[in-house]
Amino acid sequence: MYELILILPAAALIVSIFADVLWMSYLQLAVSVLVFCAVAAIALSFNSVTVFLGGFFFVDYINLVILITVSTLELFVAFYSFGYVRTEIAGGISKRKFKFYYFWKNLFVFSMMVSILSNNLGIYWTGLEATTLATALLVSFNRTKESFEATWKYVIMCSVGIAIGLFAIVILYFTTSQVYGESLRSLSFINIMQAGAKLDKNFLMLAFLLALVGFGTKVGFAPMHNWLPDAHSQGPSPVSALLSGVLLNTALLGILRFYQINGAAGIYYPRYFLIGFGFFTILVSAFSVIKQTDYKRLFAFSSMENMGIIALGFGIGGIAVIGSLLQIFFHALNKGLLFLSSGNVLAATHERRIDKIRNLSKNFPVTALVLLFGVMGISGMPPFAMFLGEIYIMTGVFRSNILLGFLVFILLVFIFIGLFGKILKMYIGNTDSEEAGDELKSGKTAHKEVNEGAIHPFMVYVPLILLLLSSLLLFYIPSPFLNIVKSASAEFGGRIIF
Amino acid sequence: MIMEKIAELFIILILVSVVLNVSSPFIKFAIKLYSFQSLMLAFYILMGAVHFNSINLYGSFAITVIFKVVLIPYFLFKTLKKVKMDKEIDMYIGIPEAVVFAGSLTLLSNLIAQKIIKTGITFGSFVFTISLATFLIGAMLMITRKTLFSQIIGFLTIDNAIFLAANSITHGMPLLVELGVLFDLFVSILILSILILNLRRNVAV
Amino acid sequence: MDNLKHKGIFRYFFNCLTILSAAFFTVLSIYCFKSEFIVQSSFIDFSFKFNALSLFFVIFISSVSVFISIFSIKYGEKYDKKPSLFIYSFLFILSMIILVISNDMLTFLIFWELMSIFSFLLVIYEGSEESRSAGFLYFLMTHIGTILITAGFIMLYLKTSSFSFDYYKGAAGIMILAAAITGFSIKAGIMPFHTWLPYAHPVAPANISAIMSGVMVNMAIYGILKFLFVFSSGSNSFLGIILLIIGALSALLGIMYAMAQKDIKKLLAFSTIENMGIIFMGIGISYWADIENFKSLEYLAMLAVLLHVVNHGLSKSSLFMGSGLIDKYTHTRNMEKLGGLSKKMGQLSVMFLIGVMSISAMPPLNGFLSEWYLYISLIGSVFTGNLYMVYFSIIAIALLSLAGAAAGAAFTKLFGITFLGKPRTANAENAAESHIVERIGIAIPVLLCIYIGVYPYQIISSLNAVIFYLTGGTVSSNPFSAVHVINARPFSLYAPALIAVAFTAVLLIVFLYLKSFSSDKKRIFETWACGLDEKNSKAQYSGGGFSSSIMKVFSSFYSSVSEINFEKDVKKYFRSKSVYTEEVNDIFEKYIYIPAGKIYLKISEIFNKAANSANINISLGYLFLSLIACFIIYIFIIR
Amino acid sequence: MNFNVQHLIFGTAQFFIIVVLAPFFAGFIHKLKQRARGQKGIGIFQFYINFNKLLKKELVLSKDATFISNIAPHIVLVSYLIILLMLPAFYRYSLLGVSSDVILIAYSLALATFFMTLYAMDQGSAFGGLGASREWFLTVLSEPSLIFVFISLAIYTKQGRITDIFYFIQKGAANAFLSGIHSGAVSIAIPFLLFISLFIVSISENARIPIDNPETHLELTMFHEANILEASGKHLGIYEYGSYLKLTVFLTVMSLILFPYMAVNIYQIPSALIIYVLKMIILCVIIAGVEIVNPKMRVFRVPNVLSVSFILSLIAMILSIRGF
Repeated sequence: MYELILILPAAALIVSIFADVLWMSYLQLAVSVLVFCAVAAIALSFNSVTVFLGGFFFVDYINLVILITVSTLELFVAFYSFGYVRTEIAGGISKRKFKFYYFWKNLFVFSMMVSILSNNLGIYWTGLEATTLATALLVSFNRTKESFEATWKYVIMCSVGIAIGLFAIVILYFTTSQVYGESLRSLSFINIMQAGAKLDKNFLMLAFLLALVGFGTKVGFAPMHNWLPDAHSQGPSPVSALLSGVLLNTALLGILRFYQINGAAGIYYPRYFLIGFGFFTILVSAFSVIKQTDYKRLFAFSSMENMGIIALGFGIGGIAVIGSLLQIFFHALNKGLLFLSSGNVLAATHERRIDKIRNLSKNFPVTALVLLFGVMGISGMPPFAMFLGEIYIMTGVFRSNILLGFLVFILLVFIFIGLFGKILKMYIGNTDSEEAGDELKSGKTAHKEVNEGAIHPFMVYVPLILLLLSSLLLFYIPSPFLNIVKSASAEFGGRIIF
Repeated sequence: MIMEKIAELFIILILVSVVLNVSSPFIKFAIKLYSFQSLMLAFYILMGAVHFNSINLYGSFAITVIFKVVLIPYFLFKTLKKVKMDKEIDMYIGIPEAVVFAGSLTLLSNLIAQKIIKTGITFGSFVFTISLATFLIGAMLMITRKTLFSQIIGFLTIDNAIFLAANSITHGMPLLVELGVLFDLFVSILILSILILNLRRNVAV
Repeated sequence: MDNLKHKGIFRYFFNCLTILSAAFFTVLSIYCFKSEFIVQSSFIDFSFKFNALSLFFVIFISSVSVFISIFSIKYGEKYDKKPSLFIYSFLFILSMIILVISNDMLTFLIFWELMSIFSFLLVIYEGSEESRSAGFLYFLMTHIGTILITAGFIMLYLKTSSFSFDYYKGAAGIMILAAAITGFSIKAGIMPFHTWLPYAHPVAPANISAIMSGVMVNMAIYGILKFLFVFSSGSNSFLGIILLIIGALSALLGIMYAMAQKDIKKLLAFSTIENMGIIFMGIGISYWADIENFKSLEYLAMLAVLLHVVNHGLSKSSLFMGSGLIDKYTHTRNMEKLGGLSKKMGQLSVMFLIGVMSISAMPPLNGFLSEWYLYISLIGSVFTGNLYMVYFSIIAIALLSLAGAAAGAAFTKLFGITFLGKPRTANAENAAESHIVERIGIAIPVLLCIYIGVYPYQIISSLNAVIFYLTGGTVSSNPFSAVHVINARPFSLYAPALIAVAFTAVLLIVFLYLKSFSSDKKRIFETWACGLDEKNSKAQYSGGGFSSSIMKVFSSFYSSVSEINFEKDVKKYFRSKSVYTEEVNDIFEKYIYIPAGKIYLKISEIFNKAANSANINISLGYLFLSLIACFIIYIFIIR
Repeated sequence: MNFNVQHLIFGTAQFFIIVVLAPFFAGFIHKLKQRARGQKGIGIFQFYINFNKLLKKELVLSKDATFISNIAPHIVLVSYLIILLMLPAFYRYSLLGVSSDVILIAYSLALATFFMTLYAMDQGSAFGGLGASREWFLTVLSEPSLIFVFISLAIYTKQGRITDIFYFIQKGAANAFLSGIHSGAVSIAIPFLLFISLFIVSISENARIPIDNPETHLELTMFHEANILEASGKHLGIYEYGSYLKLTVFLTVMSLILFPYMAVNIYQIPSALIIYVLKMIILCVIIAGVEIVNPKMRVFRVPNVLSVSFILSLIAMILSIRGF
C-alpha cells in the first residue's frame, strides 16, 4: 500500500522511456489515479506514524498533508497534460520532446515523493536535489534563450541552496551521532525526534539556520527568490503548476522538519526567523507584483507571497498552524487552476505579455471566468477555500501582534492591486477603442481570432473543476482530511508559547 | 599524532588551492585546481579511514576519487573544449581585492567557529574553520565572477567545503547518503554543462 | 441556447425567480422570527438568525428588489444577448438577503464578499474600458473595506473566542469599532472613501445601479448598526461625534459635487453619497446619545436613520430606474443633450418629479419627514447641553441646512434641464414613452414615497420594533398629537397627515376660486427669445450655466478647471463661436488618492530594481548575505 | 389636539385677514418708495386692482409649456398660504398652530422656490433658466441663515412650534415688563440679533432692492422677475399675490420676534390686530427706507451680506444655548 506511492511513479518513469507518447498519456492517467487512490486509502485509514521500506520512509501527519496535496494536484495535472500534449502536438511540437516531457515529469514526481516520504534526512536531501535536476530540463522545455537562462539560474541557485542544506544535515548528523553513534539511525527523523532534548542546542540552532536559508532558497523565500519567477514562468504550464503548487511545499517540509527537531529539543527562537522570512517574502512580492509584464511571472510572485504567509503561520504557531496546513493544500489547488487556465491562453495565443492579451471574456469565456475567479480565490476571498486558511493565519497573527496583522493586510492589498488589476485588463480590454481596430487592420493581433475551440476540452474543463472544488472546499472539508490537519497542527501547537 | 599533522597539511592545501583559484583568471587552471583540491580532500578522508579504520570512510574515499577527482573535471574539460574559452575576462572585483577579501573571510569563519564550537574539540574547530572559509570563498567566487564556468567551480568548491566539514566534525556521512549526494552532484554538473552548451549556441556568453 | 436568449427566457425566468425568492425570504423571516438555523458543515457552521433588524432589512431589500425586477422584466430586453446580467443580479440580491440574516462571523464575511463579487461582475458587465477602470476601483476599495471588517471580526473573535454573533454583545472596543466602521463606510461611500461610487454606479446597467444605490450601500448601514448598537462595549462616545461630523461633511460635499455633474446617473450617485452622510449623522447622534444616556434622543435619531434608509432606498431606486429609461429611449445620459422630455415621456416625468421632490426633502413627502426627524434630533442634542455635542451639532445643523438647499438646487437642475424646456438635440426629439411594465416598476416606489410622506404612522410603528431591538426604546407615533419627548422636554410636532390634508384642501380652494373668478381664455404661442430665432433650442439655459453661479461661490470645494476659447481674428463683439469647457475634479481624488498611487508605484519600482535583478551574481550575493545575516543575528543577538 | 371652536373661528379669521391685507403692505412699501423718489405713484390699493385685472386677462402659454406650468403657480401660492395658516400673527392659536413646526416653515418656502424655478425652466426661455439659477443661488445662501434663525428661536425658547415660541417670548417679555426688573427669562439681545439676520434674509428672499429689483425687467438685474417672466394672466396674478404673501410672512415673523403681542382670548383680539398692523407698517417703512438709500449691488457681493446674516444667527444660537 505505502510502497505503491513510490513504485507507481517509478514504473511510469521506466515505461515512459519506451512507450509512445499518446499511449503514455493514457498510462499517466491510470498511474495518477492509482496514486491518488492509494493516498486516499492511506489518508482514510491513517491512525499513527507508519514506517516502511526498512525504516527509510515513513508517513506522519505532516507529510501526509503534503502527500495528499501532491497526489491531488498531480491527478489534475495528469488530466490536463492529456489535453495539453494533444494540443501542442497538433500545434506542431515533435512527439520526441513529449516523450522526454513524460520522462522528466515522472522523475520529478517520483523524486518528490521520495523526499516527502523519506524518514532519513539524507534521502530527503537526495530527493530534493533530484527534483531540481528533473525539473531543470522541463523548465528549459521551450529551448529559448530565456528558458535556458532561467534554467541556469534555477539550477545554480537551488544547487547552492541545497548544498547549504546539506551542511545543515551534516551538522545535525554530527549532533545526533553523539547520541546514536555514526549510523543511519542518527539521520532518521523519528529517532532524532525521540532524542529530543538530549541534543546540543547550539548545533541544532546552527543546523536550523543553514536549513532555513538552504531549503528556503528552494521554497522561494526572499531574498533568495530570484530564480523562482523565471523558472516558474518558463516551464510548460502543467509543470509550472506542479512547481509552484507542490514543489515549494516539499522544500518547506525540510525546514519544518528542522523546526520540529528544534521544537523537540526545546528551542523556540527558530519561529522568529520563520516569521521574519515569511514577512519579508510577502513584502518583496507585494512591491514586485505591480511591475510584472508576464502573467505567469505574476502567479509565480503570488506563490512566493503564499509561501511567505504559510511560513508566517508556522512561525506564529497555535491556530495559525491549522491555517498554514490548510493553506498548503488550498494554495496548491488554487495556484494549479491559475497556471492551468493561463496555460490555455498561452497554448492558444503563444503570448506571455499581459498587455498583448485583451478581452479574454469574449474569446475564452470559460477560461477567462476561471482565471478571474481564480485570482479572487488566490487573494483569499470567499467563496474560495483559501479564505479559510488566510483567516486562520491572520487570526494567529492578530493574536501575536495587531500591528503586524494590519501590516500583512496592507501588503495583501498591494498584491491584490497588482494581480487583479492586470488580470482584469486581460479579462475585458480596450476592445471598443479605435487602437484595437488599428491593430486588427495591421494584423498584429492574429491571436485575437483563436478561441477555446483551438484547445483540447480537457484543458478547458480541468481548471473549471479545480475552481469548483476549491470553492466547494470552503463549505465542506472532508472530515478525515480535517482530522489529519488537526493532528498535524498538534505536533507544532503543543510547544508554542504565546 | 603525526597523522593529525599530515591531515592538517592536506586541509591547508585545500584552503591554499581555493585561494589560488581566487587569484587566477584561467579556467583550465581552475579546473585542475579543483581536481587537486578534491584529491587533497580524498587523502584527508583516507587519513581518517586509516586512523579510525572504518569501511565507511574507505568507501567514501573511493567514490570521492572516482567522482570528484576524475569524472567531474573530465566532463568540465570536455565542455570547455566544446565552448572554446580558457581565459575568463570579466569579474566584478579585481584579483588583489578578491584575495584580500578571501583572507578576511577566513578570519570571519575562524571567529564564527570559535563562537560555535564547544571548547574541547580543538581538532574539529580547526577543520571547521577551514571548511567554513572554503565555503565562503567558494561563495565569493560565485558572486564575483560572471562566467558560467567559474560559477560551477565555486559551486563545486562549496560542495568540497561541506564534504570536508562532514568528514571532519563527524567521521563521514553514511555511505548511502554520500553516494546519493555525489551522484546528484555529478548529474547536476552534467546538466550544467549541457546548459552551457545550449546557452553558447543561443547566446554569446 | 441562442434562440432561448433571443426569446429572453433568462430575463423572464431570473426576474421572476428574484421576485419569488424575495417573497419567500420575507415570509420565512416573518414566520421564523427570532428563531435560529444552523447549517452544519464539517469545519464551520453557517448559522442564521432572524431578529427585528434583519427582518427589517430583509423586507426592505426584498421589496425594493421586487420593484426593480418588475422594472427590468421589460427594461432588460436590451441585455438579452448577454443574459449573465440576470443571473448575477439574482445572486447579488440573494446574497444580500442572506447576509442580513447570517448570525456568525464567517457566514457574514462570506456573503458580504459574495455581494461585492457579484456587484463587481455587474459593474464590469458592459465590458468597456471605463467600466473596467470603474470596476477595478470599486473592487479594490470594497476589498480594502472587507479586509478592515475582517480585521475587526478577527479581533472580536480573539476577544470572545467564538464565531457566533450571540457572544459578541458588548465585546467591541474602540479599536474594533474603528476598523470595522472604516471598512463599512468604504462600502457606504462616505466622504474620504467615496471615490469608487461615482464611477461604479453610472457604468452599471440602470436596474443594477438602482439596486446598488438603493439597497447595497445600506448593507454597510446594517453592519454599522450591528457593530455600534449590538457589539459595542459602549466605551467611547466621541466616536458618535466623529460620525456626525463626517456624515455632515459628506452630505454637503456629496450634494455640491452632484450639482456639478452633467451625467444624470453620476448626479444621482453623488446624491447617494449625500444621503449616506445624512444617515451617518443620525447614527452618530444616536450612538452618542446611547453612550451619554439620553434615551429619547437616541430613539429619535435612530428613527431618523431607519426612516431615511427606507426613503432613500425608495426614491433613489425609482430615480435610477427613471434615468435608465431616459438612457434607453434617448440613448444619452448627458443632461446637456436632453430637454423637453416631459412632453414625450409624460407619466415618467410625473413620477420622476415626485422622486426628485422626495429626495430633495420637499414637504409633505417622505424625504422631508426623515430629514425633519434628523433636525429634531440635532436640536435635541443641542438641548443636552454637553459641551462638545452642542457645538458640533450646531455645525452639523449649518452643514445640513446648506446641503438641503443645495439638494433643492441640484435636483431642480436635474429635472428642469432634463424634462423641461426645448429638446436640445435629436436624441431628446425622438424620445418615446416607455413601456407600461417599466413605468409600473417605477410607480410602486413613487406611490410608497407619497404614502410614507403623508401617513407615516404605520411604518413608524413597525420601525419601532427595530428601534426597540437596537436601543431598547420606542418613539411615539400618534397621528395628530404626537409630541416627541427630548430629554424630558416635550418638543415640536410635525403632523404630516394634517399638513397633507390642509395642503390638498387649500389647493382645492385656490383652484376652485381661480376656476370661478378667472377667465379660461388661453393662447398657445412660441416663447419669446428676444426676437432671435424662436426654434433655436440653444438659446436655453444650460445645465452647466445653471449651477455655475453656486459653484463660483463654493469654488473652494471643487478644484475645477474652466476655460473659454474664442475663435481667433473674428469681429471683437460678435463672435460666431466660442467654446467653454469646464471640468470638476474631486479634491480627495486629486490630493489624496492619485498621489498615494504614485508613491506606491515609485516604491515598487525601487523594490523591483533592488530585489528582482536578472543578474545571477547579485542573486547569489543575496543568498549568501542572508545566510551571513542569519548567523550574525543568531550569534550576536540571540545568544 | 384639543378641538376648540373658538380657536377654529378666530384662526380662520386671522388667516383671511392676513391674506387680504398682504397686497396692502406691498402696495404701501411701493407707494412710500415712489413718494420718496418724488414720483406721484400708484394708489395703495393698486395691487388689488392689478390682481383682479390679471385674473380677467387671457392666459398665454408657451408651446414648450408642460403640466408644470399649470400646477406650479398653484403650489407656490398654496405653500405660502400654508405658512400663513401656521403663523400666529395676532391670535395665539393659529389654524395649523398644532403642527406649525419651524423647519416645516423653512422647507415650505423651499418648496415654493422649487416649483417657481421649475416653472421658470418650463418654457425653455433663456431668462427662465437664468432666473432659476439665480433664485437657487440666493436660496442656497439664505436657507442656512433662515433655518438658523428659526432653530435658534426654538432653542432659545425650548419650544418647537412657532406659536409656542412667540407665546413664550411674549410671556417672558410681559413678566419682565410687569415685574420691572429684567428677569433672565427673556433677553433682548437674542431676538434683536435674530431680527437683523432675518431682515437681511427677507430682503434677499423677497427680491428687495440691494439684492434684486423687481421693478425693472433688465436681464442683468432680474432675480425674481426672471422666473415669472413668461407668466401671464392668472399665473402672473398668482405669482404676484404669492410674492405679497411671502413678504407678509417675513414681515409678520420679524414683527413677532421683535415685539410679540398675540391675543389669547377674544377681548385682546382688537388691540392685538391694531398693534399687528402698526408693527407691519413700521416694518414696511423700514424696508422702504432701506430700499431707497441702497443701490442695487453686484450679484457676487450678495454672499458677503448673507454671510453676515448667517453669522449673526449663529451668534444668536450660541448665546441662546447659554441658558442651560
